[in-house]
Amino acid sequence: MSHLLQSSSRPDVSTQTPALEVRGLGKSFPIGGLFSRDEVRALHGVDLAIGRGEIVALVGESGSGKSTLARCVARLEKPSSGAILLDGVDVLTRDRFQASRAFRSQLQMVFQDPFGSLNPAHRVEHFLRRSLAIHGKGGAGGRGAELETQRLLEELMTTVGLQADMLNSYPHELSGGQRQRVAIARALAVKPQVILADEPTSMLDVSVRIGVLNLMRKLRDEQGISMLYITHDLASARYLADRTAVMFAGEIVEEGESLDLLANPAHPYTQLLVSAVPDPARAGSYDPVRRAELRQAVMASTNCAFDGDPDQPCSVEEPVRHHVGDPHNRHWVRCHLYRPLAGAGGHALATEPAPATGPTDKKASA
Amino acid sequence: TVNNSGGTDAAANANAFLTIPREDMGTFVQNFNPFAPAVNPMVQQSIYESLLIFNPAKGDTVPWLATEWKAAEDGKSVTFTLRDGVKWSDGQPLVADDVAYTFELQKKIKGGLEYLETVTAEGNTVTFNFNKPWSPALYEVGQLSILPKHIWSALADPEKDANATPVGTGPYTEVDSFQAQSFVLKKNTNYWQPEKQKIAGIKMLAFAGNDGANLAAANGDVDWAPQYIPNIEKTFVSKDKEHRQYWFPPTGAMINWQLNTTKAPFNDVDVRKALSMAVDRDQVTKIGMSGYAEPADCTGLSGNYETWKNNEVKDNCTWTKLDVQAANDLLDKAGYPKGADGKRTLKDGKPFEFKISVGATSSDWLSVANVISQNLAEVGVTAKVDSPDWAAVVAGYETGDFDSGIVWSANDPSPYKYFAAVMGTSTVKPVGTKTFDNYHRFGDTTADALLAEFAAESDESKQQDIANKLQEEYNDAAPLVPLFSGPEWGAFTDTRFTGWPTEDNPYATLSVRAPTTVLVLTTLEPRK
Amino acid sequence: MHFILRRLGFYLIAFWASITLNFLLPRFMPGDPVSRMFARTQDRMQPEQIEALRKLLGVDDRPLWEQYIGYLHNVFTGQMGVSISRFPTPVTEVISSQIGWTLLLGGTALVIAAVVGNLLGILAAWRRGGAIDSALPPVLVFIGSFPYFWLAMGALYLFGVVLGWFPIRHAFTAGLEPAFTWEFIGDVGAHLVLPALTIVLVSIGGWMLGMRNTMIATNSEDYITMAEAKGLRPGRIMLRYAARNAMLPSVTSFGMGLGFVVGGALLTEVVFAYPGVGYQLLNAVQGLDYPLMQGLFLTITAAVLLANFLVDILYVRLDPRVRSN
Amino acid sequence: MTVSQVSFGSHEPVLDVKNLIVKYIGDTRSTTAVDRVSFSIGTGEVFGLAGESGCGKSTIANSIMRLLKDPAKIAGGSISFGGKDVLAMSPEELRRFRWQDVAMVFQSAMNSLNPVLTIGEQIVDIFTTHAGYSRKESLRRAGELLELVRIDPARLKSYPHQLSGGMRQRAVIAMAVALKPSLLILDEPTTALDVVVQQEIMAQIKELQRELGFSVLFITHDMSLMVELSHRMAVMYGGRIVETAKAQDVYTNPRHPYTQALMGAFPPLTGPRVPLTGLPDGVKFRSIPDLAEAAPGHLVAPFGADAEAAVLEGAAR
Amino acid sequence: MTTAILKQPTESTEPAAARKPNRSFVHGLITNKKALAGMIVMLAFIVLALLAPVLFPGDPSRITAMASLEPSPEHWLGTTAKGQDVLALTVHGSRSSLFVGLTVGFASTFIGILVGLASAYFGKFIDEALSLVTNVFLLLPGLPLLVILAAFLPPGLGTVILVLVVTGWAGSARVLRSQALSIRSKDFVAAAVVSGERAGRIMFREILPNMASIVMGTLLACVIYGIGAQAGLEFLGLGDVSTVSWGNNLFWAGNEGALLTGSWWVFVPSGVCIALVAFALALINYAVDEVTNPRLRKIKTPKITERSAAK
Ligand SMILES: Nc1ncnc2c1ncn2[C@@H]1O[C@H](COP(=O)(O)OP(=O)(O)OP(=O)(O)O)[C@@H](O)[C@H]1O
Ligand SMILES: Nc1ncnc2c1ncn2[C@@H]1O[C@H](COP(=O)(O)OP(=O)(O)OP(=O)(O)O)[C@@H](O)[C@H]1O
Ligand SMILES: [Mg+2]
Ligand SMILES: [Mg+2]
Ligand code: NI
Repeated sequence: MSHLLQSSSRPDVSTQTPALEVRGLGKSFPIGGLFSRDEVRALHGVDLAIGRGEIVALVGESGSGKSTLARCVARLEKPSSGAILLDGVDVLTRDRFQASRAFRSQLQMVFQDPFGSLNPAHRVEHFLRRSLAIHGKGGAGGRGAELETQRLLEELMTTVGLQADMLNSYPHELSGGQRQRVAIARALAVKPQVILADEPTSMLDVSVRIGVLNLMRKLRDEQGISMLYITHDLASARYLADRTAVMFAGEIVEEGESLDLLANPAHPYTQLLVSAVPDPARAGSYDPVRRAELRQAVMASTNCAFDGDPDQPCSVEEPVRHHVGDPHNRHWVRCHLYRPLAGAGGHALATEPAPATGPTDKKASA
Repeated sequence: TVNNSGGTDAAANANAFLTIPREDMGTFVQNFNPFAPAVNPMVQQSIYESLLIFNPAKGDTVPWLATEWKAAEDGKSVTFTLRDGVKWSDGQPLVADDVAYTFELQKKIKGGLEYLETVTAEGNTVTFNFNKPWSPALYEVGQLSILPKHIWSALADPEKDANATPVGTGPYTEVDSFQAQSFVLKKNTNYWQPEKQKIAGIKMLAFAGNDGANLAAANGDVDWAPQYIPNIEKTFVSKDKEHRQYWFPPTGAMINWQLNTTKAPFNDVDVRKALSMAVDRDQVTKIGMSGYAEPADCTGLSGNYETWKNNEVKDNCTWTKLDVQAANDLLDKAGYPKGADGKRTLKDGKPFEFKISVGATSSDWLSVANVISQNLAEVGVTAKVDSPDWAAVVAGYETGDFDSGIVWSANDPSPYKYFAAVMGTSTVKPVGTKTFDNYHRFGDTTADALLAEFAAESDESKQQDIANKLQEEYNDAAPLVPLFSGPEWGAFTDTRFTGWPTEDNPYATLSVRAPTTVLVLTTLEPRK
Repeated sequence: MHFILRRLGFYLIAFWASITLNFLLPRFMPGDPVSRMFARTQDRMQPEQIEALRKLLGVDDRPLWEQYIGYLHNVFTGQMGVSISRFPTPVTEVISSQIGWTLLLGGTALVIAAVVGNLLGILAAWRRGGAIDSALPPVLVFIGSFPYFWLAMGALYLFGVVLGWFPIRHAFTAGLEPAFTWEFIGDVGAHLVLPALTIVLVSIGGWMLGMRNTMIATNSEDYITMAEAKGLRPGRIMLRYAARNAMLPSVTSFGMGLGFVVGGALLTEVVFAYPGVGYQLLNAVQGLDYPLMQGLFLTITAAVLLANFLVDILYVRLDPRVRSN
Repeated sequence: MTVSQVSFGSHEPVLDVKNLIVKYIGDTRSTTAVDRVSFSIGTGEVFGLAGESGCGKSTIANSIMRLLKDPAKIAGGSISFGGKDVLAMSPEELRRFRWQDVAMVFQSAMNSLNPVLTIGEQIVDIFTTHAGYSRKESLRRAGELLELVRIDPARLKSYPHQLSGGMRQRAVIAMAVALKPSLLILDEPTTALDVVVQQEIMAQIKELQRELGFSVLFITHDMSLMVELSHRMAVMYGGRIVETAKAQDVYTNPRHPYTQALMGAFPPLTGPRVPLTGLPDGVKFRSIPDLAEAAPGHLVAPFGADAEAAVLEGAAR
Repeated sequence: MTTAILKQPTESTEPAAARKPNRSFVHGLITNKKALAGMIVMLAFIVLALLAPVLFPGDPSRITAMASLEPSPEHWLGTTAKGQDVLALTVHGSRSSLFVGLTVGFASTFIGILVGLASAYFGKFIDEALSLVTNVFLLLPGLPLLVILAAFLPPGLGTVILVLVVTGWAGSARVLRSQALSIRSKDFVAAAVVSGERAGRIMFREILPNMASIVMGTLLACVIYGIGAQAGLEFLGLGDVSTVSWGNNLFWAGNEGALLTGSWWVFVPSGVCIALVAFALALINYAVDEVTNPRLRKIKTPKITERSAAK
């Protein structure tokens, strides 16, 4: 009954326009008052592409800018710079001030907290109905419309593995997993091409997490929906995503096929993350001493291994991507440098004052 | 509470201060300048004195700083002879020049007195020269507070000086223990009639309203209560029947309900008379004024002018007596028919409706307006009481932008000003232009002639004849609706001081703001 | 520091807004002080006299913007002009002669109400369902439902007039010389009892319930449980851990209250003839005494802003969290 | 209870919980949050308690320290600590018992520190109350404690919000070991933290435990973490313990379907990708019977034979 | 398809949980003793106010009897110094007082909702501007401003209401804003945005329903404020003296020296009515607090029911 999970059903992404592409996305939050010029740089030059029917996981420590990226792409925040291409169309220039309904019907989002993302004042039916109504995906109008809508509602419920009679329930009557399924159904109602899922399982009871992940996979497989799966759980990223991108202090530092990336992490930060995942199967394999060293390396490295190399135009100012291993895996790492970015992120790693200079772990550099 | 010691201890009484509340000043500031817009209490009563004092309660005139006066035959001047031996409280003698200077200052600072051409001081006489025959001048100049030239001429800005330690001729001039909530005036050691300074001094208490002052009076904390006290028999007198008394002589101004005669239907004398007949003045005075006021009659004159009244007019009065039937008939006749709903309509078919404007703070007059409104409902006329702030009300009156209102009137020893303001054309201004006395904008040429005659006449009995004719004219024209003579509030307790004016001994009224107050101050003596 | 600067900026804007309002309000009113005075004294005056009076009092006929610039200039140079109803006393003098009493009355009442109310609130929340918690709140809320002035009048009549326990007017017995003697202070105290008591009675319920509710919320915070787990003594937990945190909202209300002390006791002052600025304001309004009214409003606003600013600073001391952001 | 308990270290249990029942009394109805729960912890042993959110783990922890607040009530059972009956202690005894004998690290360090007191003051509070040290002495010791968890003692003067989440949690751990208690309760001490920091904290706790030799009651729902750290563990469901055994045994051979679902929720980081199934949404176990021994030292609540099939069926829908 | 130990929750629908959250709020209010008492008192006053023209037809300020009569079977609450029936005045007074209170309450709350929602939803510049205005209004000394405003505008209920709303809205706006802000940051608002809802709909259909209890609390507090402040203004003679209301009754009582003459029956009823209404509203308000925040509820002595929860 058990079988290996394949990602072969995917079309070849490299030849097609990606479903979602993010180019050089930057975002700064002003902090302080009306008259303050200070800002926090939460995202900096993020490039990411998600092919059709592809699931990309975005992992990284807390505060590294994962949610900010999702919110910018969902146009809940206004990016400071960069472009968002949905199906090859630059949506930021198309609808300058506000996201259009067309955009909304192409891209949907599922939030982290299933308890917070469903308005407790409405019934389940309301959420789905509104989604259908706003985007005109309900019945075609006229007398049959209501019946058609009803049918669509029930179909949606079945798709996400809920019973149709739950349409009449209030969110507080549902369990966390059921709620998250409703949230997914709501996103599905508009038949989007891309779904952004921001830690959709982290608030769920452990026992039902895997079910939601399986549902997401099923949607990808059956409906060809592309997904950005944001998580800090490397194991689940590996379980679900075709590709995984690692985010660190507002930048994507490494990206590649999930299995390959987690098996051969190139960036010291990725290595640090991987080593920190508790896994009884590797019990005893991790070594706190080694991890502390890694941390130091990440914190302290100030120069680039390729700096000055004429073939590799990589420097502190201009980090570039380096391929890792077999090019077929599309596994690349950005210059390993840890460069503290104007207050953004990095706090988790800055818990202890690090020595100003430390040994650079050459082995770990890309 | 310290003053509540009862009236047996003669020694204590001899040292006690005559305690008087001031109900409309929540706090005092040490400013005894008589030119101040809101003059401190007792400035014009016990610190500065005037040449003569008119006592409306008896209708007589008491010589004060002047011993006698004489009007010129042509009515164009009057000469006062100053009393000998009067000294200022700093020991300097009062001289004629002081009087002349006072008037100079008065004209400069406050204006007015436009008829007064020159004031000449000569020995101990002062002569006032007018630019026209002007008999009403006597009381106006006679009752002005006289100031010491040697003090005031030294001031750069006399109207802005606080005059914190005043120098006057009055009986109690020495300011003592001045605080925001009270102050004391002690004896003037140079007073010209020291035998009459029988009390140790005067203590004024500040109150933020009638309530507090009344409470003090009821509690026996004050000797003299010159403010309106509701249900005085019960709240004040009954607490100490032996010692407490009140006396409300109707010597205040006539309180009128004035109708804007530039507007229809108030330009119709029949309407004015009919409305007047619809008003139940007994109810008005009983409810609005707790029964302490005297209803008006057709002479339009208040109790202040009792001696001037034309008895013939008064006895044959019709339109100031309540007569609903007559009022209805008159309105019907004048062409203001009653509709099926019992409401009258105007000639242009609009409902007979108007506003009565009264300042919001004058609660007694508001009650009056409410009673009038109720009375008018009986004859099918709708009157709505409108009570914005006084400033807004007066602004409306001044520019003629109002329907009707309840207004005081001039109150002088002579009725000249009263009639001039009520029916003289000189005081009428077109709507939109400000007027300061004839708000109802009624002018009558017959009255004009009579008024001119009156002003030129200095003989009292001839003045009386003219006044009679003015009253007849008033009775015919009904320029406004007289309501009642304003009472002069006053109550006292004689536990500590005796010699108060009463109805039987009306040597003064019980007012503390009138010129007669000094008469009381110089009469009272501690109870022995 | 950043926080304080931000607040300072806000207070400056608020101050500007309120002085502008203060400037505009009186000028939208029909009539002028002279006609008002005239109506109150029920006097007949000659037109020339009225004009002279207008000139004397400086009733302004300049265009509004010119007046506004002059006004701003005066505000910032501290010139509030001369009171009209108390002509020629300068406004500053009128205010300064009375503000002390207002501060005494309002301050005493506020401090008593806040301190006692908060203490009761702390105790009630600490002993949920105890005597204080179940009996006091309804009673205090009921008393607090009465209008200030009604209670004041009732207390005045009952304790002052009928029972004669307390003086019924003024800040001290007329004739007593203000001095730092026990006699005078005692006298002032006796005069303070009734007016302060009515304010305390009306406001204490709000303090108590506010404190009680925040304290209950605080009591279920994790750090309280942690403090209990640490085996600390209950008194210490109550004061250092629970009350110390729960008092923060109260501090803000206290700042508001402190500011409003200057103008707030108006009704009480009127009833008890207490010589304070509240009554003065009413008087100024009724006498259309613009300079005094503006001076008072300015003083009150400045006091409110200053008090709030001081509380902000205090807040920074009390709550380390606001220091950093 | 007839079930024999295996404990590490000494055979004398530090903590012995028997048939504990805790109820939350509601307005209309009451919930039994902990239902006849029994376990014991030996000296120096790390005992893990796993289970989903709301299954009663914190309630047990709070009952041990008698910290339960109002609607909660211990309705039955006994808790004995080193032979003393915790439930019978007087308030003063209880006050001394707390922190000296049993200390606790709460679920969220963010909220378990008083925001208006410095870290130093909060540590000093412990010493002055329990050990009767002077302020100066207490401060010195507080500094030592911070060093123990690798925080600069200068941080004593910091307020909680000035520290990062990890530092705060470490400060709380420092506080917990201040009086060298014999039992340390860790109620999900790292859920609010980053994986990396989480690892460091756990490593630190291990180190301290090795050094000071206290027993640990470790509560989490992260099975991987638990299996790594604890000697023995119990899995709770709906207020009941459904399975208890040595941690490795549970990991390699989970018996109860719920335990299996829990294990399945953590995909491995190595090896091939295998489809996993969790517990289907809304599937609930009811009337869980008492434990029975399935293997030596491995106790499982009996469940229906076709349970697994039902679980899978639920997932397939 | 299920065994004894595995059950689908749909088979065991719990009746308690099937309730709509808002309805359980209302239910909580109805079953709360404080709220019940408050609502009964309020209802009584509202009925009284509505029935006033029936109970006491005609103008209540009509002079109907001798002045200052003590309470008697003819005049249950005696008469004023003018001879008006105090009971009629009190009953009619409730109309104006309740009307002003309710209008002020609704208007201030409405403005508060608009400002609070707009502030919270749009954020950024709009929020800064609106908060600034709100805070400035909050800092303006209320009563002095009331006094000044009331004196400057033409008298009448309209003015009183306007003045009270001007000085009263800011408090409610601040409370509502902070609540709206916390709801704004909830994910369901973001979810609504993502699903393409328009601003107005999000503000009023998504955010507002979740503020029901705080809106209600604000409303009640505003009504209390309105009634009390109206009475204070009128007592100072700054209201519309020609209307009949509790504040004006007290103004006249003071004017006619009701306490001085010992006519307590003129002074007491209106004051007690104000207090009762304010108390009733305060009770409801506290009940609202208790219902939404169960921690504030009175602690009952625990009674263990053997009906343990069906897990
Ligand atoms: N509205 C905001 N204003 C200011 N700073 C913000 C704002 N939102 C996010 N940030 C900052 O941006 C950075 C990235 O935050 P973000 O929420 O995207 O992180 P994350 O990777 O999603 O973290 P987590 O795993 O905890 O969800 C953080 O440093 C955060 O402080
Ligand atoms: N104050 C309370 N009133 C009523 N029921 C409560 C209360 N606190 C907890 N409960 C109930 O008790 C049960 C156990 O709660 P507990 O906090 O012990 O769970 P937990 O296992 O610690 O969960 P988590 O992993 O989320 O911390 C839950 O079902 C909860 O609903
Ligand atoms: Mg996030
Ligand atoms: Mg817990
Ligand atoms: Ni590089």
